[in-house]
Amino acid sequence: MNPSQSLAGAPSAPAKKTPVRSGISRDTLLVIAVTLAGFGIWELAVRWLQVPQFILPSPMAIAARVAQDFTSGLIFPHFLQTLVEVLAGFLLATVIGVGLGTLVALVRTVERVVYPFVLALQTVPKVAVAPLFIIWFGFGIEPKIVTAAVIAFFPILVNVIAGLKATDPRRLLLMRALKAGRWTTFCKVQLPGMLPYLFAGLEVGIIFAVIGAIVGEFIGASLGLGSLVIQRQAGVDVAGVFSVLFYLSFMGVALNLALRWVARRWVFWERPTDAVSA
Amino acid sequence: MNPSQSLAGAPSAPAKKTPVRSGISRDTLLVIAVTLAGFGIWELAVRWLQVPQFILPSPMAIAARVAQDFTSGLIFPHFLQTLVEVLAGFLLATVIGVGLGTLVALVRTVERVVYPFVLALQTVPKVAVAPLFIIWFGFGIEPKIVTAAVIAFFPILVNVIAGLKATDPRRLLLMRALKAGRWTTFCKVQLPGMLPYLFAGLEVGIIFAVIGAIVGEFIGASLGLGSLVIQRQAGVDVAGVFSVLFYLSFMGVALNLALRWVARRWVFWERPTDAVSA
Amino acid sequence: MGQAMRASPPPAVTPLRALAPVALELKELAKRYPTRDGGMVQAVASVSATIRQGEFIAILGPSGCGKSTLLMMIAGLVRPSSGSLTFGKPSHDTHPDFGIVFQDPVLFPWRTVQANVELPGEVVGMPREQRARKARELIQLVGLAGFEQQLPSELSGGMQQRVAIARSLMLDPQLILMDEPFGALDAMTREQMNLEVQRISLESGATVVFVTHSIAEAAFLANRVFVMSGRPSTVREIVQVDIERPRPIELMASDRFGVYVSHLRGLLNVTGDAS
Amino acid sequence: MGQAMRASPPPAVTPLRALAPVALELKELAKRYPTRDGGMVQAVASVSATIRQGEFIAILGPSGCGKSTLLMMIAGLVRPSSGSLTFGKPSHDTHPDFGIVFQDPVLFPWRTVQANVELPGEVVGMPREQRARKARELIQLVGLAGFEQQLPSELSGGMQQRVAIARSLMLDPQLILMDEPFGALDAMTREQMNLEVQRISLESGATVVFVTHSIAEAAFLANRVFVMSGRPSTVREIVQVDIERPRPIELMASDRFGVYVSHLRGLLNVTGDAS
Amino acid sequence: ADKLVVQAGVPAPNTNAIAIYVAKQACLFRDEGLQVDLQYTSGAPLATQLVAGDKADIALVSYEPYLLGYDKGIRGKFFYQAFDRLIYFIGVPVDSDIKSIADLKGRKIGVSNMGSATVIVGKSMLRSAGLEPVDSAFLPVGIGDSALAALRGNQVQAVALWDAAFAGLERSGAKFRYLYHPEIADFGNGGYFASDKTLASKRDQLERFSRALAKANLFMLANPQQTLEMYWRANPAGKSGLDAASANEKGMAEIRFKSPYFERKKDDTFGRLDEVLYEKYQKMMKEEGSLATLVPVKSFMDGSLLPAANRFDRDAVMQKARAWTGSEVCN
Ligand SMILES: Nc1ncnc2c1ncn2[C@@H]1O[C@H](COP(=O)(O)OP(=O)(O)OP(=O)(O)O)[C@@H](O)[C@H]1O
Ligand SMILES: Nc1ncnc2c1ncn2[C@@H]1O[C@H](COP(=O)(O)OP(=O)(O)OP(=O)(O)O)[C@@H](O)[C@H]1O
Ligand SMILES: Cc1ncc(C[n+]2csc(CCO)c2C)c(N)n1
Ligand SMILES: [Mg+2]
Ligand SMILES: [Mg+2]
Repeated sequence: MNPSQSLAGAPSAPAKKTPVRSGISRDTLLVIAVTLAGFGIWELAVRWLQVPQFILPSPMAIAARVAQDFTSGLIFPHFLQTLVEVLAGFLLATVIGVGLGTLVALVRTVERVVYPFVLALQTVPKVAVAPLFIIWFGFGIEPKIVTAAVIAFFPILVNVIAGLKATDPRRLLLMRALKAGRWTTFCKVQLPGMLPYLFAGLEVGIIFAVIGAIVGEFIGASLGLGSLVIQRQAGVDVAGVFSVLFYLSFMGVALNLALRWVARRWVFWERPTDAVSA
Repeated sequence: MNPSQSLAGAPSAPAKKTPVRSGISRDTLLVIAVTLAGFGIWELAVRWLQVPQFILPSPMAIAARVAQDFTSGLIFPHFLQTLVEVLAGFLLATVIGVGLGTLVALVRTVERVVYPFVLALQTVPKVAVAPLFIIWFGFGIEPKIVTAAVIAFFPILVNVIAGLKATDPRRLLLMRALKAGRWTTFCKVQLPGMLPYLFAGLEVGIIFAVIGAIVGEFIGASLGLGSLVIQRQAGVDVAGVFSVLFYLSFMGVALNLALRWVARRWVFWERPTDAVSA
Repeated sequence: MGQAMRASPPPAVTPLRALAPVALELKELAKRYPTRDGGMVQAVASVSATIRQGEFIAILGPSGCGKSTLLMMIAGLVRPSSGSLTFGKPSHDTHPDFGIVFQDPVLFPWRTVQANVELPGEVVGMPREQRARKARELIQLVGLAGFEQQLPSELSGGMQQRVAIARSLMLDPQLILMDEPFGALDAMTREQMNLEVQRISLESGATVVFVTHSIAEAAFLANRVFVMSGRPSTVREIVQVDIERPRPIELMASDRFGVYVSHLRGLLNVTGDAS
Repeated sequence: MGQAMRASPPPAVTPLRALAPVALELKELAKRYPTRDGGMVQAVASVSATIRQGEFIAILGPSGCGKSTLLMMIAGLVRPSSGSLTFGKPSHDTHPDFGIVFQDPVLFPWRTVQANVELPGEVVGMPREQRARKARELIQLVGLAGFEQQLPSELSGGMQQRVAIARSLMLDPQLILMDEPFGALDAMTREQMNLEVQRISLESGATVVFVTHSIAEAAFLANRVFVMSGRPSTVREIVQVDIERPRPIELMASDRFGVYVSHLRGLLNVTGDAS
Repeated sequence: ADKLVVQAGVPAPNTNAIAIYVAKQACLFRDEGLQVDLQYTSGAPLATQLVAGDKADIALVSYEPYLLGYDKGIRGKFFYQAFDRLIYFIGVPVDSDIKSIADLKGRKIGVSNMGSATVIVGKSMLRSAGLEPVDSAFLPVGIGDSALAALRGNQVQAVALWDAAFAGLERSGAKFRYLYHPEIADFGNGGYFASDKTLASKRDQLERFSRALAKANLFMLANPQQTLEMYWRANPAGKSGLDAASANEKGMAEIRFKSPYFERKKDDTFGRLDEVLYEKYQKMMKEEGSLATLVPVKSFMDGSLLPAANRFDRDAVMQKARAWTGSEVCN
């Protein structure tokens, strides 16, 4: 068998990214085009198939509500409330996730003893333990922050653990050779090394913090996008619900993009260089 | 300054894991001890502080319900139903997460065009769109599977993307040198290389699939642990709710452990060898 | 050649070059890398050369001068900033089949030694049996028999590099590119590997481009030695080694060989014998 | 010494060894690695040696024979399976300060060249200014001035290894362990680095254990050369190089030096001159 | 002012708590020397639990959680009935051929979920018409749009929900014919609840609270338009998405839908607790197998505050209500 023959038909090298500069405008255009096309099809489908508004409102109807919620100013206090809950919850989740994840990854006993409990707690639906949350954390913003944190911290934790375990052992050897303390080793080797994992976890975490805040508001709130969803749902105001969902998505995407921007700056060394991607 | 002096007080090398064999029994004992201690404190606290059973039942009361749910056989059909939903949802999430993640990571246009939509959809609270799922997917098991899948797929997606982007570029070079096709490169380099990330994502995903199935059942189901929670909550049967939560946690922990067992066998090459950990 | 020479230059005629068809033509190849601060590093300034089929080219030059970059451009793995590169059959604008050994082993940690060596065979769809046999032969060749089922992490540095060498020979390539393949090997193993590479290149008629830091190795193996200047690098001089191949290892002790080594050493500013 | 020798053995007296206090004592050190299939690989069989302060020890041996393992045991980074290891001052059972160069560069990809070299200084809390100055000096020493702000991924293989060498010298260690540090360097740079290491070891009085595959390099640098057998390895012979240090690079061309090289070459079964 | 915390059995502002909004904004609580905080919970069971555990003073909830929780230790009493009729009933599309409960034979009834009290009431209704009350007659379809979709897709031919849920469906344009329980449809199964401890220690405050509620009821009857304005102020989301005219129309419809109570019983005692129907109701629940032990009426209701709560100048309140412009509101 002649390998060159078998190779002849093989496709060429794996696709490589085009430089960022030339990419932005084309891709942005594409996003816009896809979005418009999607909404167009949706609009037409809703009209032609006469889908009732309560099953799926038309994009136009939703857009109108989105605009109205904006101009009437109604959305802002709700948006702000939820945003505060999300950010506080995310911060808490990050601190706990990184802290606990580090302990779990570095101390075997903690892993074996604590991790099963973390897991067990994780599967518990937060709405089911709402009474405890309310009793422990009151009726203010706290239980919402806690719900957000509890839901967001798990993906962060898991990624921190995975990232720390993937540390190149030779780098640890070097630190041992330098008689570096545990803490120094952690700061200088393991922490930077796990950043790619950590950011993957944070990216999920921030999105889950949004969901968590909403779930927290479902337990009972008079302010916040989640409470608005409930009120509008009760009124079968589906276009209204979609308008809130739009603002929620906006929040999630914006926070996620901000995070990815930070990630790109902090994990700069993982960007493929020209040498390999040319 | 004499570096040897500064080094003198530094703690010794980072902790290394003790061999697995000797670890199991001690740690298992510790887990049991911690569990018993925790439940003991809980039991005493509930008694001394006279926390009413309908707010926080005592561990004994919960244990009795857990046993009763088991011996009466009542729990099994619900458990099985939820398990099926979780597994099906998780499977779907894995397929979508890996498939879409691969596209996003390997095709820049997909990343720029599809990812924002994925993000936008992800922040939407499932409880808010679950009614739509019911409308779209019927009143059977399908909307629960979809809810589970939709919640579980995101951490998987994000980890797949992160894992693929962290591929060692020199390995890609090698495959280019071999004129390997995209698919071959993916299967032989990127897929195995991303496994540590993938499993971190799956570990989160399986837990979220449990949550998703429950959320799906909350909206309307006559069978399943989530529907049992709702029924018992309506009856202010708090010990009963905790009993269901126990079975839910059991399911989550068991599935997660199974997954980690698989991970250890599949990602064998990341286990630190004696050479570096001695 | 403004360089003062320490030994008389070698004769100027080359039977092989005149006869064989062109395998590879480099025309003013250059490479600039963008740096993080927005600047540019000129790694390779301008390299032109004609390489004929079956030729064994060694590349010598100071560390960081752009040897790996040049090799990667030939492999088509780094896009030249300017200049052109054409292969023997002009109708094909794709690269020919080639085997490559990078400066690092670049093994797959999840594959055993055997599976790592088999990889190229898998990629081109070689039948399982044939591939396994061939891989075992190559593993034997590089002196790793008995280690087939080990993982790369269980091997020493030199052993890993030998796995990479075995892998590069898996497809009997017509073009072999090697970047300091024997740098991590002890003298004896290195000698054996030199003889093997010489044998393979002659038997298969493959063209070989071989980066090395060992002056003696370059002179022993190559038809022509490209001596590169410091960065931004050009080929400062091409030294033709007009000794018939295969060359026996004893050749190294001969005066005839010593002339080439001294000449190269002079070009590279090497005083002693430590290489 | 059942080995046929090609050159006469060197004289047997060593002024340095007799005078200096013991730095390091190895007693029947051995290492077995567990393999994945439940078996064991005996990497190092039994090594005993006494190393005195200020001594320069070179280790030569076939690839995979256990040189890196031995070095790692000395560094305290691999636990011996049996045998013992004691350091000069018996009161300390911790390891002394040492600098180490691994077989791979093991750099931190998120740190610039400067920051990589500064790392040991950071770890021991050296003041910022002093650390930066020292790092710049060392970067200059290894010939990388101008590359301070590059990331490791922007360097060639040899340049990365030089960063690792600079880093190992950051703390003026009393014990320097080097695993094939110059394997990726060209002959000229290697010569320069050899002279630098010799200068540093003599000036600081540091003990050096130096793994290399270059017979000439070992003979040029070392007070004693440990020649190891194949796996499971023992020290087959210790060759003492009784030439006063510092040694000029021209020494390599001398007959006096050639005797040692030939002897070592014989021990290692090397025929030619390709190392 | 004395502070009272009221725990609503709903997760967000809604018409259930309209009397509280009115009593607050029309300064009726202030006039009684009270400062009332309204908090929301995911549902009536949670609100009941919290108040029985003295984590809040008063719960505004339906009766079922208390009854079902009694044998789990829930104690306390309802002291003011807030609903005027059974909030659970069955709706069929107006053009449906189902005209009576008996016509439900062989049909599927949608419920929000299988834990809902609507299942209990629905079964009882089936039984009353001689039909077999099997679980399989019910299908969980959620509320709102998914319930509508189930009806439209003919997965169910009827839905058993509660008043506010139907109000929501009607607001979206659906039209229903309603079928009520033949015996207990007049039982107002929801009210204000406090623990025995609170009833003893804050008796005076609860009395003033009840009086403010009674005044609020009268106020709502006298000025529905301002009632709607107050509701919207408490729940701005309640009117969004519509132009002013249609918002008003739909809002008034909802107020009316929610408050026939006040119209029918304007001459009666506000907050009257109905002991006779209560006995019937819990018997029904026991019959359907959801209630293990009957709860004696004395353990359930405490009507002793009502006489004092109804002692106030009705004309003055009517006048205040009619003159109310909303230019100044209490918080
Ligand atoms: N982690 C490990 N697990 C199992 N075997 C190992 C491991 N590390 C090394 N070995 C084995 O130990 C032996 C010695 O390895 P070592 O790295 O010490 O060799 P070396 O002399 O440094 O070789 P080289 O010159 O190629 O670097 C090798 O045969 C190798 O297969
Ligand atoms: N990705 C990169 N980004 C920026 N500069 C780079 C990159 N890769 C290489 N360089 C620069 O290009 C020059 C040549 O590098 P190359 O790896 O080709 O050298 P080399 O001759 O192979 O050296 P060595 O003998 O040390 O391996 C070096 O100065 C290096 O700094
Ligand atoms: C004061 C009060 N207002 C509304 C409801 C609404 N409701 C009636 S049944 C049900 C679902 C569970 O059965 C809900 C939310 C209530 N219970 N209590
Ligand atoms: Mg190179
Ligand atoms: Mg080694």
